[in-house]
Amino acid sequence: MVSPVVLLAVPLGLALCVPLVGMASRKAAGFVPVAASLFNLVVSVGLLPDALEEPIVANLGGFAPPFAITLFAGPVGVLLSALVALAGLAVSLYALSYISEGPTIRYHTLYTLLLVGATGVVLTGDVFNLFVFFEILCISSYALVAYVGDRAGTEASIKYLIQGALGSALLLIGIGLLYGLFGTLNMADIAARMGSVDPGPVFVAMVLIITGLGVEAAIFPLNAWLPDAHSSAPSSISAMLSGIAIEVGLYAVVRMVFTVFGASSMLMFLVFMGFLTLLVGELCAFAQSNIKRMLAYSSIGQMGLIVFALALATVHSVTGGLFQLVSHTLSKALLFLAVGYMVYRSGSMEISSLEGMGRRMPLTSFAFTVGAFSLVGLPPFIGFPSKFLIVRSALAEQGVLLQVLVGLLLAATVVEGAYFLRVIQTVYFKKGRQQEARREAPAVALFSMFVFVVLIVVIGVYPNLISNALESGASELLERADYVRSVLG
Amino acid sequence: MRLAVGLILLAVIGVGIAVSLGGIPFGAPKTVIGDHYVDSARDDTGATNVVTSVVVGYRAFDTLGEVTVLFVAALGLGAVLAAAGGGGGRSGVEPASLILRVGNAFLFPLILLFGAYIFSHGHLTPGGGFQGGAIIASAFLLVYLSSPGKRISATRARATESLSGLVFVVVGLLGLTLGAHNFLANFLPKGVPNTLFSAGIIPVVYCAIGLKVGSELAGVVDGLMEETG
Amino acid sequence: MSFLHDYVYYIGAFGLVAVGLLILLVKRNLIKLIIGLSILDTGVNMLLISVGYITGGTAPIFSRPGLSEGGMVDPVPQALVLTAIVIGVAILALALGLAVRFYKNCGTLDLRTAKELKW
Amino acid sequence: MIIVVSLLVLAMLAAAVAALVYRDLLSAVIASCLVSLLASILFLFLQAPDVAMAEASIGAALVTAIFVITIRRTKRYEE
Repeated sequence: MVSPVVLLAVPLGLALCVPLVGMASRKAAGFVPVAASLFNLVVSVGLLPDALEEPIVANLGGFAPPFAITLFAGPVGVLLSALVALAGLAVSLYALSYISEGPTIRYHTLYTLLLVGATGVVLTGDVFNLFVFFEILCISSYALVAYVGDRAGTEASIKYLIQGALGSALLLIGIGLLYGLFGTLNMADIAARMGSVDPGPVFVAMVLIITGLGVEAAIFPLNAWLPDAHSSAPSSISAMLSGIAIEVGLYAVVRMVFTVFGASSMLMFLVFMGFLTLLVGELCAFAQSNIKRMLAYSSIGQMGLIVFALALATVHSVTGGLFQLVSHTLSKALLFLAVGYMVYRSGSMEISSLEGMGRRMPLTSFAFTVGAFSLVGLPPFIGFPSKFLIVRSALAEQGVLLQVLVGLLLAATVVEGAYFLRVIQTVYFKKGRQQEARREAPAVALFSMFVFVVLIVVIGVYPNLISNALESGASELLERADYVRSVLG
Repeated sequence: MRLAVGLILLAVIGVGIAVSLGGIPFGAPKTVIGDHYVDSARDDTGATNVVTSVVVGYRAFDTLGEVTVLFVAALGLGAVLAAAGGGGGRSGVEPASLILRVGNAFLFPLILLFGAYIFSHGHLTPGGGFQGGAIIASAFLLVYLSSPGKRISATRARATESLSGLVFVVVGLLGLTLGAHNFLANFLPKGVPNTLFSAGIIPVVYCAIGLKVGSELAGVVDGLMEETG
Repeated sequence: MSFLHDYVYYIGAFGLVAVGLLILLVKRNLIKLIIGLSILDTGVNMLLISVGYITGGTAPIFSRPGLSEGGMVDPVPQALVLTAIVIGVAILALALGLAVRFYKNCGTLDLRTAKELKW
Repeated sequence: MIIVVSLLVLAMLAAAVAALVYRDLLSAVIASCLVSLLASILFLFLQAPDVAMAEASIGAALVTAIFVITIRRTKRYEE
């Protein structure tokens, strides 16, 4: 069994190699992220059976747990790192054809480092180490959003950077307070000492940390940057930001709330925040005429749904939330990839300019349709079992308020269906002004899209493929004592 | 309006932090972790500077992440500025005065030497890779000021960055395979404390960090000075 | 006097954080915002270091043979702050690069004129 | 001792406020450089020589330099 640290060290080493490879051949540089994510995918899947049995804990540097940085590869960590690697692999294949202009070597290096940052956040068991990897993730996102260098991209990146840096500063203050209060940075150690400290100051630290992480997780009202950043970035990066970055941010929030603070008092608040986020996201998405902005707002809505499900904090609802997270990653990444070439061919991001795409790019349009149906939650796609699980677990809870919330949640799904169907109608049933020749996306890009299509359909038909792993992930998130025991012994 | 909202927000954050700091008395010893590091750093890592032994020993993984952050920023800066179709020299350059040029020719090697001293003695005295790297970068800044047309070789700078980063990663992976079978484990002999060749991998790693930080910060200065418009 | 002794560093750190946040909240000039970020970072670093200080402690370096382990200040916040300083300068450098880019695109540093996106 | 520290903190906060109010960006940058410099002296008093060195060489010197370079390439006054 390999140590989980290779999931971080090897891609990082490969990322450092990209400039050297690029000196020899510009073209070869694009294959380095492919290799890095393929390696991570293989190793994560290889680690999964072990991690499901017993979380793998690696103490770096060979020191005892509270004194060394700990990597914690439990079910959630390994699953998410496999998800990051999978999405990273497909998107890096897509980028081989999509990213052909500009400083491509820098693009591929930054992209690989984004993967490293995301993997680091999901694997680490140390609060400050979380901050460091979080910064790698954020700073590479800031740079990649501005990659094209046009006006919109630069402004979106600045907006993202200012809000993100503010969030990081609050996060760092929170971490400093945690260290002052507990005298340790190891998550398990903090969790074990939680009872021995005055709860007032701890609450302040928790609020600061959740606010700081919440900026990246796009929890309402901290998500003002998201529609701009996700719509102005190159589509391959939008796919990664929507599919990976915000999910990883949310994971960090959940890990802090559940495992470190064990804060049951925050949960009802988070349920409401998630619900508000869902409502705001879906309604704003409905009002958009720009396809990428629409997808970005839809991401906000989906994040709200995931927060809602996770914050209910029962095994079923957390399983549903994790399932929805996987489903959103696959579907939204697919949508952004498909839209990337549609926008590239039509030359405009307005939904109306996609008329007749069903004939011009039938395969890409098909992929888009699958992603959209999955996101809305239609069977037989992956979105159906995940939404079904969430609704069922929420209805199992007592309380009229919750029932009302579930009703509104279903209404929001209808809104979601409405705006996606509008786009699909435009794509297939409206004739373009002029008949243009059929011109598909390049084969590599289509291949990466169909990787997602196949996964969406297969998991949609056989949800049991991952639901067992997700369920042990859910119990890992909810059982603080087990987490503490497996780290500190 | 904006000011009012800002002040209210500020007041809330202020009260929160003040309440929280009330639980952390200033100047009182509070942590076991810190005491443990102070007590056992010399035996564990062989470095006499405890901060260094934490930065490159106990929490070396953070440091690897941190140099990566700087690497990301330097790359991102290059990508952002190059996006408009790069290149071009620096416009509006005036030659610097004789004093600056002669003084720089004299000072440049000395500053480099000082930077190298700082990062190679990080395990013995205050200082280390970051400080030394910054000093090296400031030597290059001086070169830019004294002869504005001059450029460092981008290829060489990038190669230095990548190679020194790779040294760090490879040292870490060697620790995984040799010795303690742990990433970034100190597999070299720890030597006699308070001598230059002691503390195992720490001086090696700190030299790599120094070169990496130096070339990255110099690259940042270079990137910002370059006229692309 | 003892009030000063107990709180002067906290006040300094907190004051910097407050000024930095204020700049970020009320100013709309890009370079000014970045200056605000840098002051905010300095304040946070100051806060971390003050948390680790121990009254009468010495620097955590065994520079003389006779120095004892007792009475050294906590080295961990210092290590964290070293990391945080470098991360801060990384963000600043990227932000300044974006500012140059923004100026080239728009001819101004004022974010209020950024009409492309809604703020 | 405590008096000196208090005066330094006061000066540091004054410099930060100056960075807030100056319309001339170059002056504001110099004020923020002063903040870093005074902070690095305070770090020295807090028994953190490593951090003081890093703050002085990175925070005060290099950051100020890249700020000045950026201002030279953009605009000097806040409108």
